[in-house]
Amino acid sequence: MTLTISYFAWVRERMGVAGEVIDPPADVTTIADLVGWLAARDDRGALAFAEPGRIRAAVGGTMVGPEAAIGDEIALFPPVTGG
Amino acid sequence: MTLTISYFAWVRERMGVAGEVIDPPADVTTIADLVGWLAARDDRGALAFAEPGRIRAAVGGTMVGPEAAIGDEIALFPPVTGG
Amino acid sequence: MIRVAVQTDAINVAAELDIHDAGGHGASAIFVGRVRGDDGLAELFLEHHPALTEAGLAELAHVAADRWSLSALTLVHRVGGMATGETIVLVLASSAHRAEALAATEFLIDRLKTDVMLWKRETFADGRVAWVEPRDGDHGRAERWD
Amino acid sequence: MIRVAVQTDAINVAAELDIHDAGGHGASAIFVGRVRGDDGLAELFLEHHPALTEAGLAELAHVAADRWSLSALTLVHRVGGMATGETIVLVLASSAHRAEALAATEFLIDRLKTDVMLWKRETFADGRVAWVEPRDGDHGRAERWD
Repeated sequence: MTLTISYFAWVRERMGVAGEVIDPPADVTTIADLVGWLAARDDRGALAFAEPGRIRAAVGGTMVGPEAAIGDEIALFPPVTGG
Repeated sequence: MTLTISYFAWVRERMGVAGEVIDPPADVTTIADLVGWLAARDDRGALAFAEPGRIRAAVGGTMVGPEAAIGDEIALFPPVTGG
Repeated sequence: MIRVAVQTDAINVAAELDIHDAGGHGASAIFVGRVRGDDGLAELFLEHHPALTEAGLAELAHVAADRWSLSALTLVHRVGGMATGETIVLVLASSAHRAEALAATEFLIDRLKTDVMLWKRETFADGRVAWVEPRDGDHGRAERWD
Repeated sequence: MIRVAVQTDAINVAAELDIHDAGGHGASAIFVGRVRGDDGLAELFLEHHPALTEAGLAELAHVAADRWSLSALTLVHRVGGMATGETIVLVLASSAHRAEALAATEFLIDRLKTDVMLWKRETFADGRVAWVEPRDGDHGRAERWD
């Protein structure tokens, strides 16, 4: 499955890119799987996703939890701090 | 004891004056006594103070309850409705 | 900085905001109360006490400043006659923290309605004139702060 | 009338008030959040999502409009770089009744901090740069509305 991922704030900085198109293995089915896979993939992933509990996600524009299924358009980011 | 009384809102309208200087009998010692005495004094007092429970008072600039002692400067008025 | 005013002139909310805002506070909560014209009201008249109304507002302002950590507080109440849509009251509270600014504003607008010598008289388009009666809910809201 | 904006331009509170105020609402509650400079902050940068930030604000606005009886609602959030003292966020809620306007404003400012895709990055006078961490209290305040 080909995914378009975008990164924000310090996740973006640590990944070194604002987004990428990836094709993870078939056993990556949830956000938690994806975060784990990215953390194991390379050094920048290890840095960005060292603490999976601090990562938030949106799939197709909707905020979801770590057990949510992945989708075509995913955003990964730290807890929000607006207002 | 000579008192300066001022009236506000519908109490003022029913009394027909914004204030007066009065000299009530010696047994008028509290706000409740004063309101009762004014209600018995004449027709306009009977109209203004027909419902003593709806009358509020200030003595010397401080809001007080009906059992408070009278003082030189008294204001009598309906419940407030600002804001 | 506490500013309290009782005035017959129209309240200029933007100008009051400018004066209040000089310090660049972290959070400002503002309340604007206006004359509602939804039941045929033609004019609202606010009667006040020449001295005690402003003193009552100033006392409330100081109670709020003691209770919450505020960097600025503005309390302006209009008196006299006013048309529908005009501003009756403006409360402006600023703080480094939003919860303090919001709570102080709510406290002030609630207590204004029960603790300050002000009386509203309504004149309707059909000529009827009536003094406004306090609403039951107002005392309940005001007592939450005791 | 609901108005939601995400903008890099400075927020003009007085102008927003004018737009919002056209109807002459009974009660308006307003919240203004500004950049605080009290610990050596030189610049605040707000990162946002090009589509989802505004969508998140619009969703919050509609939740508030469903929950309270509002005659108008304005929600403006600044993004990009801003200096101390500048306005980050403006919430304006109007209603015939003060309790509705105040509650909606408080709800919106609380939920803005936890539900909308916005990230604050601070640059200090000494050159240090840090992403802001959410404060524990923010989630508690946001959850009061669940």
